[in-house]
Amino acid sequence: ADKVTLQLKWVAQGQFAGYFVAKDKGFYEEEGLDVEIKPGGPDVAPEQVIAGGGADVIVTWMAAGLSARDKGVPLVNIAQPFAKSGLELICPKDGPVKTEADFKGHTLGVWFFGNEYPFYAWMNKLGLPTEGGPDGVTVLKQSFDVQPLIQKQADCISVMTYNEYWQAIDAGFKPEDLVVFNYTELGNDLLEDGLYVLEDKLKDPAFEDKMVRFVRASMKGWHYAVENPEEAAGMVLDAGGQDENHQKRMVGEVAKLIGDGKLDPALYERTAKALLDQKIVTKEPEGAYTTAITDKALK
Amino acid sequence: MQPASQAVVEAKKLGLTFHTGDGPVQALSDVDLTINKGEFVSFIGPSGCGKTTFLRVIADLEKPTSGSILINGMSAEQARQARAYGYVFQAAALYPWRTIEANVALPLEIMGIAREEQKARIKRTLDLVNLSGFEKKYPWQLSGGMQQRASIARALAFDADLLLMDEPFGALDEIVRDHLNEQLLELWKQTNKTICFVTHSIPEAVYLSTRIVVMSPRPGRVTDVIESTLPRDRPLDIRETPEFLAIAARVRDGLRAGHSYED
Amino acid sequence: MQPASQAVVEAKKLGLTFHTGDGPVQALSDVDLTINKGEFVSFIGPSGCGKTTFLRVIADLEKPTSGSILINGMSAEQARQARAYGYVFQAAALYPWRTIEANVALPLEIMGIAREEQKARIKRTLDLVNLSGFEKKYPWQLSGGMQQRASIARALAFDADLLLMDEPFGALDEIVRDHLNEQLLELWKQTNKTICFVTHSIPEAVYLSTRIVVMSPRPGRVTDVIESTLPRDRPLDIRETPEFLAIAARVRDGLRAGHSYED
Amino acid sequence: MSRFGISWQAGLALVLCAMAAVALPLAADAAFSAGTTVLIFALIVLCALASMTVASTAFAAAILFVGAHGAAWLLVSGIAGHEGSARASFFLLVAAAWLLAWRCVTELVTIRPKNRTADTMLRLIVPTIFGVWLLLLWEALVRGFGIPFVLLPPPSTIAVRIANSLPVLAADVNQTIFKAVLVGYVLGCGTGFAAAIAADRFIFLRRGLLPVGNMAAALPIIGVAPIMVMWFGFDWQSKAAVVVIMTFFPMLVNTVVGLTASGHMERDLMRTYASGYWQTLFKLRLPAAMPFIFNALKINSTLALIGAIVAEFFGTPVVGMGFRISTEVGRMNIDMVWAEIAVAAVAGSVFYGAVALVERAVTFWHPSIRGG
Amino acid sequence: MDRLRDKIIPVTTLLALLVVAWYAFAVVLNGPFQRDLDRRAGETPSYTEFLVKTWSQPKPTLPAPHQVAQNFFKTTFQVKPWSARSLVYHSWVTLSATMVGFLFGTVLGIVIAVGIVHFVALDRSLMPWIITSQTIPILALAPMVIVVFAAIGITGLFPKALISTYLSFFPVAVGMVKGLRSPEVMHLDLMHTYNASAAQTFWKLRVPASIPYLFASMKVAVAASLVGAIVAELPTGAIAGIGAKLLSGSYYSQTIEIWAALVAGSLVAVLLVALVGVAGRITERAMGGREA
Ligand SMILES: Nc1ncnc2c1ncn2[C@@H]1O[C@H](COP(=O)(O)OP(=O)(O)OP(=O)(O)O)[C@@H](O)[C@H]1O
Ligand SMILES: Nc1ncnc2c1ncn2[C@@H]1O[C@H](COP(=O)(O)OP(=O)(O)OP(=O)(O)O)[C@@H](O)[C@H]1O
Ligand SMILES: Cc1ncc(C[n+]2csc(CCO)c2C)c(N)n1
Ligand SMILES: [Mg+2]
Ligand SMILES: [Mg+2]
Repeated sequence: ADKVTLQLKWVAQGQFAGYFVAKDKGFYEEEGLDVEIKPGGPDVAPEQVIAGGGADVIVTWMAAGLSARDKGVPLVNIAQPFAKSGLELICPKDGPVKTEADFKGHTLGVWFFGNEYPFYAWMNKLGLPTEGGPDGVTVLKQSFDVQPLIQKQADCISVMTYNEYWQAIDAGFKPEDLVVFNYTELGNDLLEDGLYVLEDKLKDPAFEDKMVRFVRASMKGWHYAVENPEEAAGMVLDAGGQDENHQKRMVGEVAKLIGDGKLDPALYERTAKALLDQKIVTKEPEGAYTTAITDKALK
Repeated sequence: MQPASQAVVEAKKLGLTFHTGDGPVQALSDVDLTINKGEFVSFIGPSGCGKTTFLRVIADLEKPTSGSILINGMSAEQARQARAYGYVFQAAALYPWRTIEANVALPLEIMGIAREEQKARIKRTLDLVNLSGFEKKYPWQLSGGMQQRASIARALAFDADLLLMDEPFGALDEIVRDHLNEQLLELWKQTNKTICFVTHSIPEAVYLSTRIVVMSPRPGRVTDVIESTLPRDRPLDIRETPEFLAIAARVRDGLRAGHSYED
Repeated sequence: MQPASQAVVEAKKLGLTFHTGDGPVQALSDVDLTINKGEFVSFIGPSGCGKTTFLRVIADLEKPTSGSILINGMSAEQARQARAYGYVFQAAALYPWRTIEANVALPLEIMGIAREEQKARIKRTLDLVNLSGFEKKYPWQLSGGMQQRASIARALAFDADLLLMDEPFGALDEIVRDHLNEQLLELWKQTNKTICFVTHSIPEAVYLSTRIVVMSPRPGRVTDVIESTLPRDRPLDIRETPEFLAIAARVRDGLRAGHSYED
Repeated sequence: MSRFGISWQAGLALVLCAMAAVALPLAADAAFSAGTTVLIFALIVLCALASMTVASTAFAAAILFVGAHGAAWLLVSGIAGHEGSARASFFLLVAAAWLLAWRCVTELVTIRPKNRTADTMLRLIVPTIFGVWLLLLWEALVRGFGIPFVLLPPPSTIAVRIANSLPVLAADVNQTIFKAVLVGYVLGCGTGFAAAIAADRFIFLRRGLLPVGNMAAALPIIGVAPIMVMWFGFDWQSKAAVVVIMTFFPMLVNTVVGLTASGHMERDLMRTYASGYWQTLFKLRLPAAMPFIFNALKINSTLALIGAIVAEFFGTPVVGMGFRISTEVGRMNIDMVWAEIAVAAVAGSVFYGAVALVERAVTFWHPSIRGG
Repeated sequence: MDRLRDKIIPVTTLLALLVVAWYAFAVVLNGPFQRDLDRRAGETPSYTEFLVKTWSQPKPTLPAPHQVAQNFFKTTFQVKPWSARSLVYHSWVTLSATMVGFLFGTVLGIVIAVGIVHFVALDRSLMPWIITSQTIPILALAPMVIVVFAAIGITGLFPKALISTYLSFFPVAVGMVKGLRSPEVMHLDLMHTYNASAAQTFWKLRVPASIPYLFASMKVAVAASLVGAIVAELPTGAIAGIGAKLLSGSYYSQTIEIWAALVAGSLVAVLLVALVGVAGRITERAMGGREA
């Protein structure tokens, strides 16, 4: 079988259920692939791993992928399992922030490490400076959890619909206690989990073929996960995921974001433009995605 | 004052055994000795006979394993806490981070003596041991004899009624030694201190003491106590008198008896 | 062999100045001295006059700041590298983590002497200084005098032709001292070693030496060199002869001249 | 010192040069002109030969200095812009130049200048050469092998980044070092010291506190940091708290050991004065413990920096060295990451050096300072 | 029996005090959020009810000791020790990397110290860079190191041990440089008169004289090496080890699990430091040391 190494963006969790399902159910094997899934963690940059030769294909957010491409790692998007963004900003209802107009002068929790671009794009759109002060917002680099909300260190925090949102609920917030700003609903979403490979490797037909099979099996895994979230969560747990209830819920939520795997060029354009506007990338990215793989894989 | 009856050190059936890795060492056994106020007692004996150990017991640095010891009618510990004595160790034991001056000042600082008074005493005692000019030097910058003198100065600076001196003049040449012997006698006569003095020199013991305790090793014990018949006033040339030589001969005999290669 | 002309130590205009925080100290100045093979030279002088420093220069532990020194015709460093001498320090300098036995074994180990031979030598030298039975003790379990004897044993165990001894018998009583003096003389006569010997005892210096070097401090210098007219064979009672006393008197005069409180 | 000898470094450098000549060209593409190539060879060979025939050590060192660094400069600047094209010959020459620099340093340390300023200069120049070569080798290898800059950027781009980001770096240093590190270090060393004294004073505490102290020792920073953020907020106070925890234990252990370091006779002396606990402590046991205490202060000076930076990975305002490092890794600005690391390294070395200087002044009497 | 009086009673007393303080802290720290919760729920609990609530939140800011104890007990004794849910398993994973790293770190530290003490060139050129190396924030490097090793196929114990080594060699190097230079001048002079070789002086004098420094440094190093191993477990995907437990715990705000893992880590640390302490005492006794 052909070996493929997949580097995830984060630890083993429902967010990556499709890949674990494909491996567990033997979808990869059927395609003649031997796939190794490497979980990530805080401060593992998949872009760096692939540049160092530690992986054949990675899962990452498009903003991070394009910015890496701008820095000289020629990443190419070959598939986009997540059609929608799961990013939200939540604030307690009894706090000072109820609408976008209330942000001024308050503290907002944001994830960094390449996850901050959607937030800055949004603030850019609102014309709010992010250096603090009464006319801007104070940005707090948020930790892995919802503590800043509980501790009242921030007035609003970032959450994923499939993950931290539920932690807030677990912590005792009821949905009606929260004001939610959903990036997708506000039209601020940038593309999230996609599959990326190095451009020059893609020139090798054998590798391209391997990727076609990989994407095909992965999407099969995703569809299976969307239909059988409970079973998929079990596979995530087997792969090292923690907290059974939480994973089940996560797969269920993630299912709502999954598309057909093909990249929507319009969304791509919007993401690229937002990054250019903020000067996160210095030049218009070219050749940063290909539909060739998905075209062959998902006929 | 009743100088004859006031016991400063009273040892009764004193014994001390060290337990070492390869068996016990009887450093002192059955020592009975009373030292009265104003006496100058020398201890002499082959090396390893327990002289240092006896002084350390008086100073409450070592606990006897049998028998009892009283200092000024108190236990050794109480006496120590009352700062009843000054001790000159066999080695100089100066603190390397203090200058000579500061080393001499150490006991004075601890006893809370006023700074002015400290200065005066340091000057006086360093003069006495002929170390003026070396106040600002560190111990490792002095010769062996100078270090020993600094440690004597340190013990004298703090003016205790009982002086315990363990071979204080061992590393000094005859001339300095004679000089310091005279000084010490002078001090003793003027202040009526009680002095316990370990020495290896028979003439020194005879010249200085009112009583000479001869000890012998394995086990460490007192084999002879010799009362001096010399007057309190002793010019240096008393050492040539027949009386002096007679006492010295007796000490020498006692000492010889304690030596293993003599039996 | 030409014992008279074979210079073991040759110092020419030797000077040494220590630089300390509060100014330079001239420890040696203009020392001219030649010591021939088979001589027994004693150094005597007030404390701080540079005796130890001179021995340290011979041993290449201190570099002279002026003048020159040759040992066996070589530089001090080469002589040290040839292991030309054994050194007894003024303080015992025993390693606290080694037993007495192991301390004496130290130089033998370093010189790669066979284990059997080591054992024999340790036994012999510890017997010589009367420390048999204490082989397994650690230094801090010995009295001051015993430590000093252990350090003498250590220097004797390794059989160098030149012995540098810095007040080796300072902490020993008269009887042991006499005994060791005899032993040392015996050793010297039998082996034709050259011995440089620092002492504070005038009788000891006269009894042992073929030559006595009198030194004086500030700056440290040689003020007198006295040739002994005593025969090589010296029973202990030679110390009562007029010849002996005459030499001793001369040394005492030289010594007195170097003392500050005498001028 | 015997001169006119063949030093093995120079000899080996010549051998490497010969091998490099066989393995020409230097790079797969036209990175080096013929002239440059000849110049590099000439520099190495002539300087190696000259250094073996010159009489004075200082002169030989100077020649070697020029040869090694001239050649290295030409090599490194030649390969810039042609990353990944270097061939064996290139690396052989780098190695040869490095050997010359090594020889240069060995010559330099044997020089014993009489005047103080020359001595100080020399004491600075040796580690500098060593450091410069670390950077040169790094530059040559990264560029020579064409390692992607997002994995490891060459020092030159890091330097450029530092020069272009001074205000950001200054703000980060202010946040991390002047607030978190200094406060945490002082408090951590202080409490560690106080705990050691308490443990020394009360046997009960010694028996209880030391094991508990051991536990605190290994409270892993990533476990503690989020908790500290919860307790002390996300600003520098929580980072200082992490530094306190990290520096506490080394201080505790070293002080406890140091307090037993005074000699028996020295302590007996204090007993004869019936000196109280505190007097003995201040006049004897603390001075004797100083070498150990400084041991801890030195170890802690670097630990504090690591602690503060790492703690910033867990919630912080958007300033600080740790924040910048973790953020810029995510943005693939690895040169900025290394710029922060470089600044941290400089700050840490200065910190350590300051502590070492104080140590020399305080424990001047210790054999290790007096010259052992 | 003596041990009971000398060790166990003081330790338990102190721990008991700690636990009491811990409960108090739990109320203080969990209180505000509990009040928020009650307010949103419109409840007005009595004082004791409130206390009990702050001690039984599922994801408290500071878990109460009994919550941690329960979790610790469950994950230590009620699951098979080799299962991924067992703290024994995770502790062992971390412990093994720590020990390997500590061993290498100690050896490396000693080797560096020996070099620095014996070669002026090393003292002058290496020391500043060793110091610099320690100011590089390890967590910034750890992921890259792990990534680089993973890229060439080396995973598991070795890269983690490497990070441990990196953190632990420094205390040993600094302490041993001091220790190897600590022999008294006269003791060195003695060696000089024997014209002892550097190796002989080293083994017969410098090493014995440095022992107190060595063991003090090793205690610090073993703690540092544990921290290194745990830090190195973060970028490996939170699969095994105490670091992984901490990470996954903090990722899901499972404070109770974090604290249980912290307790496990602390126990490992106590064990290791105690081992070094015992080794130190044995060595001292073998060297004829006298009671302090
Ligand atoms: N390391 C040093 N630094 C500074 N001065 C020193 C040093 N060693 C010795 N001296 C000084 O040199 C002089 C000579 O010292 P030395 O030890 O040679 O005397 P000595 O004749 O052996 O005296 P003693 O009989 O007391 O041992 C003294 O004044 C001493 O203070
Ligand atoms: N701490 C100790 N542990 C074990 N044995 C000891 C200890 N201190 C002294 N001894 C032993 O006790 C005996 C008496 O020693 P002490 O020091 O009292 O002799 P001393 O009469 O002072 O001899 P010196 O004249 O040589 O100083 C010796 O045999 C010595 O070995
Ligand atoms: C340092 C850090 N970065 C990101 C997240 C949040 N997070 C978890 S999964 C995910 C989507 C990426 O696939 C994101 C943004 C965090 N908690 N901590
Ligand atoms: Mg004694
Ligand atoms: Mg001397």
